[in-house]
Amino acid sequence: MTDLSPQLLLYIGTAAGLFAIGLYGFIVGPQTLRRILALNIIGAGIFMLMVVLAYRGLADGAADPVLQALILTGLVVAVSATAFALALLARLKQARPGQYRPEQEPGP
Amino acid sequence: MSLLLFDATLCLLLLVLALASILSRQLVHGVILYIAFGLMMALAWARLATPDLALAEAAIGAGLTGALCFSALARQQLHLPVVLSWPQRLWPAVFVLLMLGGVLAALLQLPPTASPLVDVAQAELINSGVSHPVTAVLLNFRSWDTLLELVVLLLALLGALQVAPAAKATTSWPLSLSWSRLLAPMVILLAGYLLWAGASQPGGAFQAGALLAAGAVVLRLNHQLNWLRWSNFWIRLLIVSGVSAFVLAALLAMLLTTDNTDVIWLRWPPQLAGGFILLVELFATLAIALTLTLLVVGEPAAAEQAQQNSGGEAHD
Amino acid sequence: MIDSTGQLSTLSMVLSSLLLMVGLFFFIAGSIGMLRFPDSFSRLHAVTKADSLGLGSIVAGLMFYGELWQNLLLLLIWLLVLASGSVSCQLLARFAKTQQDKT
Amino acid sequence: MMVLLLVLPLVGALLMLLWPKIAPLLTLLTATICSLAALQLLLQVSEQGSQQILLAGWPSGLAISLEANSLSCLLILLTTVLQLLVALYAFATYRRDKLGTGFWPLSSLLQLGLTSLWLSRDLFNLYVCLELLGLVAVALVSLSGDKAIKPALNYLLLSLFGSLCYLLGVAMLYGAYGVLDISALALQWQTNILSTAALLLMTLGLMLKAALWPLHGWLPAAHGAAPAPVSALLSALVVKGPLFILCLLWLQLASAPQAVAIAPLFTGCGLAALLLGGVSALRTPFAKNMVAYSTVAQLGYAMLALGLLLRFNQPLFAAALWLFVLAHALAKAACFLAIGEITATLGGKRLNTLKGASQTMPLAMFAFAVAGGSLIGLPPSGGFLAKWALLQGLWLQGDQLLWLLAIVLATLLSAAYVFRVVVLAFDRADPVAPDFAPRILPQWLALLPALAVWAMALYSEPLLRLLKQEGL
Repeated sequence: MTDLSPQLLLYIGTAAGLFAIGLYGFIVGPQTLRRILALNIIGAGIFMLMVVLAYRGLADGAADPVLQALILTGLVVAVSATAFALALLARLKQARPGQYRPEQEPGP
Repeated sequence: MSLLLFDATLCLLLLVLALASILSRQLVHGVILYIAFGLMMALAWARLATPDLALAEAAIGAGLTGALCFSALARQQLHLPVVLSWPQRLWPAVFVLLMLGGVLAALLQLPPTASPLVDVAQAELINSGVSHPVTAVLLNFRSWDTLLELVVLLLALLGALQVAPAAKATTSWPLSLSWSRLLAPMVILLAGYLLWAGASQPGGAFQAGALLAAGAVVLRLNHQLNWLRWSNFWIRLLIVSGVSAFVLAALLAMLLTTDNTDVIWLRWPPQLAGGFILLVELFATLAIALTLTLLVVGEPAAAEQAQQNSGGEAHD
Repeated sequence: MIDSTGQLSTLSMVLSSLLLMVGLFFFIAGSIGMLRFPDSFSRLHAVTKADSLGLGSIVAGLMFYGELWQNLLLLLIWLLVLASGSVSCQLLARFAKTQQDKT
Repeated sequence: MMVLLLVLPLVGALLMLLWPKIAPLLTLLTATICSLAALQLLLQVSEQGSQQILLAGWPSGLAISLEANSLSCLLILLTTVLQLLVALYAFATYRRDKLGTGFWPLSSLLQLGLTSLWLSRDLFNLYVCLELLGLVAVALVSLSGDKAIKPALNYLLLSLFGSLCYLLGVAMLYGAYGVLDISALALQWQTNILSTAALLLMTLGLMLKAALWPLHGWLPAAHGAAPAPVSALLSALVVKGPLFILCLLWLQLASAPQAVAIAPLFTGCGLAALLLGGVSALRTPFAKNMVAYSTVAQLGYAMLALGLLLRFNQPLFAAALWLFVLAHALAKAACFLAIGEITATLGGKRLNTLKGASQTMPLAMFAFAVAGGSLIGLPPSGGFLAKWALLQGLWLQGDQLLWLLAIVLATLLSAAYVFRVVVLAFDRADPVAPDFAPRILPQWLALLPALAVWAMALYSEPLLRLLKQEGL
């Protein structure tokens, strides 16, 4: 029911698969570091989808430059957010090594 | 069609690596599998013939993110792997499958034609000052996005420096010391080439910055660049120069367009566009390199300062 | 190597595919070595040696297809991988040694 | 004029990073100039109609388009005025509260993120603004040391996940229509599975970032742990950014059938936010958490107004929506500054440290009571204006008895948690002694926005006219 080439379909399927795996990891991941990795996997899945979108209908294989620029911007934004999250995690681990009852009452 | 087999194996490998990284028992295995996943992603970008992204993903995605994860892992106490009971995993799995179904149903409706913007961008490429379309879009057509993104990077550094604990002291071996010294000139040469090539071929500020950062991180882990810290005014000036060069260039461009056209923000004068973009990219590269380095290695602890002035002699 | 019609002569075709196969063999040997060997030192040894050699023969095999400066770039890549492989192998070995002394 | 509003906070923040000594004064200076510029822009736009500029002058599809209609200018004016007020409060108390020096550049960058968000009409540019806003908010929350690290990290992770969902929606829309500008997209919008799925994904991401009812888990801990001026900025402004984009999407992009289909979700979530948020505000023992829960509850009003607007397409609901946003921003800033000042002076985080506060700190308590009046919706306040527009709209729609009952119940709940504090404050049997002599200036600064909310009744006619025809 779709007229995309089988190769693009394969990559679209992988992108959706990566999004799903990242989503599962983000929801379930027990350790915070694993949830940060899951976020990166979701990002990778979305960027792969955008690359595949950049490819449709171009015979000479030159991808859509606008999309490549968007992906580059998204990549740098994702890396800076991950770096900040890991810095926060490092501070959290250093601040309280063991488990501690959060002083505020947790949300409903 | 012969490449379909290669694509299939690559995609399968990506999915398996991602799944293994999420489901692995030990956290260490998760991180290592994630770094392998990052490298495979770089290969996937290369396979999809987007060299800009392959460079950026390899340097930033796999390299620096991997280094960050390992430094975070080093602080993590290796406690028992938490085992989740079956119902705890069932509901998220059902939700994820629903989302996946919805997204796939939507994606299959994508039209095969490319977006009209491609021809518009191609048409405007002549007076954009650079011949490589991606750099033209990044630094001319949608330069406001790039400026905000540089601010996001600066912001991540501000947040990380304000929060991060003191960096752990790293031991440096004479071999790694000499290797980092050998690597440094090559990295600088490559980064310069990448920056210069950005105007005509794949390359540009982000990839060059990431490469420089990788070299600086290796040097820093061997106690080499201890002057590279946020409290040093010149380093702060260089980091801030990435964004401020962009803004100053834009303001200068506004002054220069005093002829007939009305004054528009971020419009480079057509004939000088190439020069402006190169200037902005130069400062952006330096700023990105320093920012990423400080993000990965953080501030050198005071103890390291004493050891630094006695030269990085070997620790037995 | 490349004759006028851009087609590889049969001899170079055979040679390059042979080299590629040898490279592949070394990679597989390295990975099997890493999985099977008992302690970390021998695993390190297997991985570094086999992979560097494998990459070398693959680079040699690919040289039939590229022009001169592409081949030089390939050679540079191989040298870099050799150097970084051995340095990281030595670092890992040192680390494994200190771990061993500690326990 | 638009460019000045964008460039000034950015240049100010960069200068502050280089010379931290001048940061407080520079923040005050840039906030004042920006407020005047925003006022001038608002007057200009209300006369000549909305201004639109295409950045870097490229053809419409390629370039990012910034548009300043009267609503955006009003929100920018609100942002700059609140930024000025909070900067003054921080200037008066940063030595006592040992506020991190990072506060000043971060608050200017927050103003940059918000201004660029209100102006931008380009989907991917909105994504970068959202990310900028999320990172600034988390950096500001983590200013108050170790106790704020865990909520800040949780907030950051959920915020990142929200913007990734939003990005996936944008990618799908670009794939389908090949254009990123909202107005151009609205022209060629078809209702099929792809556009609906993209809209739902973006709504999920934006509801997560705007802490709308089912996905609000991170807000109470984050806003409770942040320092007082930061939580005032966060609750009043940052939470409204994603809500603005949500309205942009559903009012300009979505087609009629899609809008009517989603309306019950928004109205349901709005009501649930009002009721459950109110109940949580009643239960929590911590002062700042109570005010944060009231944010979640008050956002329910905005979502209720959006849902009704999508369903009945009555301009009064649009006016009610944006009046709620304005009134809540001012009232919440006053509440957080007042509560922050009281808890800092009386030295306690729990609500029972407020015992006898009306005696020890009368001015701050007066500010909280006045702002609480607007939260409840007592007649002459801004909150009342919004609720009145909502009720009037409902009345015009005919037999909507169920909604009137629900709104009355929600008003009672908000009255309950405001009076919970007021009752404690007037319990003068054994008042909690302040740790040090309460200072007058911060209390006056907390009172200013509360008085502004009540003054909204004076200029309500032009405000209603402006917001009614706006309808985005």
